Amino acid sequence: MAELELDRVGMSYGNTRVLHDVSLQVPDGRFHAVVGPSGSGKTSALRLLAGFARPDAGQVRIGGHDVGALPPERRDLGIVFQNYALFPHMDIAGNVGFGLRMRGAGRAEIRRRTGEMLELVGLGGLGARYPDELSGGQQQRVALARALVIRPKALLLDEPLSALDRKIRQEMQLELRRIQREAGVTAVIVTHDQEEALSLGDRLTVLDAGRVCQEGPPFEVYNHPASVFVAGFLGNANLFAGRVRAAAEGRVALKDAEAVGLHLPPGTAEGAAVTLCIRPERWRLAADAEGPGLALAGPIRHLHQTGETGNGAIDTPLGPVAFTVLSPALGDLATGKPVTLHATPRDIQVL
Amino acid sequence: MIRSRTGGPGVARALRPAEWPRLALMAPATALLIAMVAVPVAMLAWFSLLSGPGVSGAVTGREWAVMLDRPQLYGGLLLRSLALGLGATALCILIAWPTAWALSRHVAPRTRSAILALLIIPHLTSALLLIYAMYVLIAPGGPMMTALAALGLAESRDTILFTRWAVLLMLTYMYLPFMVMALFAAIERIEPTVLDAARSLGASGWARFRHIVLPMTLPGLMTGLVIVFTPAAGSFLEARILGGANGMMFGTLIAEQISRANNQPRAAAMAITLLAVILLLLGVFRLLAMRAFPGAMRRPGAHGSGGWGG
Amino acid sequence: MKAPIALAGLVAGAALLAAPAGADLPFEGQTLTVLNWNGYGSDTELALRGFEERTGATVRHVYHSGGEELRQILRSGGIGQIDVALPNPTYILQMVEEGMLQPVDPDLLDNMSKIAPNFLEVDDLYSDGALYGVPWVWGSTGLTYNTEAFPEPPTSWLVLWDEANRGRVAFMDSPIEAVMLAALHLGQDPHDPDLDAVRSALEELHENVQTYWGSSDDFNRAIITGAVTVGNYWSGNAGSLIAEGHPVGYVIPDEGAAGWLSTWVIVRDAPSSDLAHAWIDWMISTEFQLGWAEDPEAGAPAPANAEAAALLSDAARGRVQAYGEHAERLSIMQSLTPEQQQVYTDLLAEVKSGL
Amino acid sequence: MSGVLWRGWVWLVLALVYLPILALIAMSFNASRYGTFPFEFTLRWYEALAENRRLWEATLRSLWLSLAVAAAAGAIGTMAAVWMSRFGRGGARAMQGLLVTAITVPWLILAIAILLAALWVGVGRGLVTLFLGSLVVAMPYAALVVATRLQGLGPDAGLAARSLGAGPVRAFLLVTLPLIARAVMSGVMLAFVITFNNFPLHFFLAPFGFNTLPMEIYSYVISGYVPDINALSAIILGGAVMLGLAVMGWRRLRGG
Repeated sequence: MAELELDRVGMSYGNTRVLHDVSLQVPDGRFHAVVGPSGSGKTSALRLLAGFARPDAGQVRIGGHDVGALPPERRDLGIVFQNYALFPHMDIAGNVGFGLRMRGAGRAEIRRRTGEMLELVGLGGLGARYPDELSGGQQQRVALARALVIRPKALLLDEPLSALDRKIRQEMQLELRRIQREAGVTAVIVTHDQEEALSLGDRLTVLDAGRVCQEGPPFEVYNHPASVFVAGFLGNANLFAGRVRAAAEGRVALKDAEAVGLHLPPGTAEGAAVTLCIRPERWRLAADAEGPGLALAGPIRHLHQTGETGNGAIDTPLGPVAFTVLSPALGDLATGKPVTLHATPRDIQVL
Repeated sequence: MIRSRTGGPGVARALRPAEWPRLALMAPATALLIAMVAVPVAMLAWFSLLSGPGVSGAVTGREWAVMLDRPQLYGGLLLRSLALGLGATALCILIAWPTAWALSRHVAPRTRSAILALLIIPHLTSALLLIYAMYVLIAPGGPMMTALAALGLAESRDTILFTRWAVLLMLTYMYLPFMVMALFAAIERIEPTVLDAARSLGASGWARFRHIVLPMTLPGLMTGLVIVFTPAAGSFLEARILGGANGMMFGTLIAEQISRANNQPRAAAMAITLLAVILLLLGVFRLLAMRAFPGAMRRPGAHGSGGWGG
Repeated sequence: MKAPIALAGLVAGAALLAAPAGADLPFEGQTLTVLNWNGYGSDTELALRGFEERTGATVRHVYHSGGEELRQILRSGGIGQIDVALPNPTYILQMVEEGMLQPVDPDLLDNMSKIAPNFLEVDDLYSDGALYGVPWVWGSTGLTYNTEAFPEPPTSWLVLWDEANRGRVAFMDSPIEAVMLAALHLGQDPHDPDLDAVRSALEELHENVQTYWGSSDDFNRAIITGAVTVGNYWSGNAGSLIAEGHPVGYVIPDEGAAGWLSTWVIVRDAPSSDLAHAWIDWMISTEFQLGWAEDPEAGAPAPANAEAAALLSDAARGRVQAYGEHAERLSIMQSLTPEQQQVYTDLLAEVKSGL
Repeated sequence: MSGVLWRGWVWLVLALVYLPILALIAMSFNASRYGTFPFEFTLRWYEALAENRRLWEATLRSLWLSLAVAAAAGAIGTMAAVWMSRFGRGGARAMQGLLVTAITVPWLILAIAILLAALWVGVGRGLVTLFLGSLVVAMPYAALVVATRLQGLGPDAGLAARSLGAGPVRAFLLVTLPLIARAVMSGVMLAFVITFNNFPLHFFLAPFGFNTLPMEIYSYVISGYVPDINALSAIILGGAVMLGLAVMGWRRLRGG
């Protein structure tokens, strides 16, 4: 077990700079998620940690040691690849035991530890099967077991769940979390799926265009996005452009609407352009506007139920506005019916 | 409709009218293969027992007796043919493997397809032209010997033409592109992340080759073995033209039995011996491969569409 | 300037077109199939065009690479397809026995009278009194050497066995020639040698052999480039090399050498027997024999046509090596029984294999 | 850095493969008839070749034999492949086994087996024997190429056409055949090339007088030759490479 660290690293492929001054710190035993759209540099960051790529600038440290010169085969990291990268010509036991074999472990030890690990990932007794005889979820577990059995200093996961069905994916997220805790291993997951990042990571780093946009605990990042990009990328957000009217009172003017009273960040200048961000689930359905905050009224444009929650949107002078309510509340609503959405200052982020 | 022919209990059924067109699809190919391959090859065994000349003599088994009587000649020639075939195959693998690897991993796709095409095109014209080109190249006083002589490395009148080395060189040259193709196809199928995975698990360069790349290209290697070793061990032209006094091969003698000695039964006996030994060796290689890498030679896709892995 | 040339061309073209119609060509549109070595006289432009002009028939060639193969081609389907062939007379009797040949009618050959009488005395040409083979050309298989490597002409076949010439010998890939040469070398009857002795002599020789040549080209290339310095080779072809100015010499060694005759035969069921006779008559004509022998690059052997032989230029006479004193030391090849042939063939194959 | 070494190796191998071919082309312009030096430029052998009816006739003979065999191999092979992929079931595996076995037997041995069988039947050498022999060697390649493509295709498209009301024949002609047309073409080309190149079969099965190009070259090489064979070989090898490059260039132009 060790802590992982990227210290102000930069990296290029040819003339294309894919990482700028990226720093990342994963304390011992923690689960860290790196999230970003494709091309954001998240996979490059993982390849730097793994040793498949070298930084042009900055340092990569594992357990406090600079590992820049260490090839991947000597970094003692477990890696789970997006397509699992199982060895098709080896049975499951052979796949899982491979790392131990490379470390010169004895036959009996390999068998014992392989068996234990397969039990841990819930594949006991399938050791003699071949990868192409397993389902996607099972292959995923094999990949995980193979990476963990060598007791790596850290576990790196590259979009490990992207090839799975939605239902299995959710199941596997819980499994991943459980197994990581039980193994007590430091882990970094790279993903473009915000939900996955939010549910798995102890902490979260959002990358865009090779730069770190925001870093922090999932709750914090989700609720207090530092930029329009982060707000839009992590979950849904209604964004409204506005201008600060009375900084002392925290009033912001929106287009064609009344000024709204808000908690503005200290030091906001009078007349500055700001963006207000309101998550759909932060709206309350109200009969009429009351109290401070923002109220928007309009007819319901569309509605649909996704399970325990329902999503909808209303038409307002500011454009369509999305909201989310719990399913029971949907009973009172119908397309075309006018409603008012209300958000208190606490529900509104100023960017 | 298409699925109507589910086998049912094994009762002898009369062919329904709808099945005739289907049988008509496979009938020409089947008839051809049976009439022109299965039957003639099987009949070789019968012909080999007759007493020549021709194929209408009495059954005596004389030619087998003659061959067994001279194990030094027939066994020796057979061994030489196999050794030349195996040597050429080994050289092909040694040269083709890095070539296929480099093409797959270090050459841009466009250049790659051009190089592959350039490699194979001359070999699709006529084997005889290539043998002849090699003859011109290595002939005494020819371009290669003159160049070597100019460098002071040899005398221009010396040459490997008319030696076994010339035959080995030619066989290697003849089949190299086909081995490159077979190995390239196999190497292309190895996903780069599989090698990354092996690396991350601690496999060094050699270990990655030994445990991942080699077994994963094994099916391609076996294909290459069939398409190189079989014709190389069964060749006669290369030896006839380039081999000279010492290059005679088993195939050369088979051909001479027909074209010179008028001894068809002995040609049949020799042909069937060669075929049997080649098939036996291929079987042994396959067995060894399966022993060494049990998973590598599985038919792919036990859960999938099932394959006629080519 | 241009008009007259075009006109002349037109006239010439018209004449060409008119000629076949005007001339009364007896075999217009027919095809004759000839079985011969590649490049052995009958497929020269002279032979083909001359025959076409005379008969209107076109000629097709099938090639073989030795007497055994020639008969093999006839056995496996050549009969009925091939009209004429050119075997060594040693094969004729056996071919008659196998029913491969039909007699030649000498009355249909105008040029028969010009053939030197001694060639018509060869027994192997006749079966039951009927003529089967028509002598065409003759020659010897003597010792051919590189004059730079041998300033003094060697006089004995022993030179082939000399250890100094290891890897420098080109030996003919022909069972009967091999056996006869070894017998001459051993001082035995070339027509009935002790085969065990012959075998060990050839096995010993094998150590020195660089290549068993199968074609004149094999030999030419090898001796010109210096890859070999000595070997047994046909007189006519050796003569061509000498005439071209290559450092090559040709001798009939003291032990003697194999002499051979090439004879035309007509294959049984020849598609056109008359055309076949016409062909042979053309082949033995003075015009063709002289034309072939005078072509410096053709490598022609000595003509059997006495008139042609008498008309040869000195240069041509030197090329074809048709000297009287040579003939005296030649052992003309004789017929072999099928058993002998099988034994000879196996014997050489075994020697060649080096095992 | 190591990438440079790998690429260097590829170019080296390519150069070595072309060494004999370039030597042959160079020597086709050399005056010496025994391929010796000093080099003296001449076009004499090309002139001789232009007048060499035998070689041109043999080339034409080879071309039409190969074309006929390739067409038949394409048709029969495609039929077999379709049968294997749609109706074969257990039979498909047996058929595939037969096809692969036919490919595995060395040509020399197959040629001799066919010749002896033909002699035994009483047919012997002949155009029919040659045609059928060439066909049985070439057909499996065509069948396997098409079968591989059909396997990759799956039955969906054909079934979709059937569900839209096309009969089995129309479904095949209108939907499946266009989809596999390229594979069929590749199969036909492969069959052509294999037939053109199959010297052992020609040598033992062709009727006398029917000399294919490989047979002519063989007889030139074996029984004394004139260097115009250099010229012909240079034209064929050079032409094949040019043609290949032209096809690739055209594809590239069309593709991008």
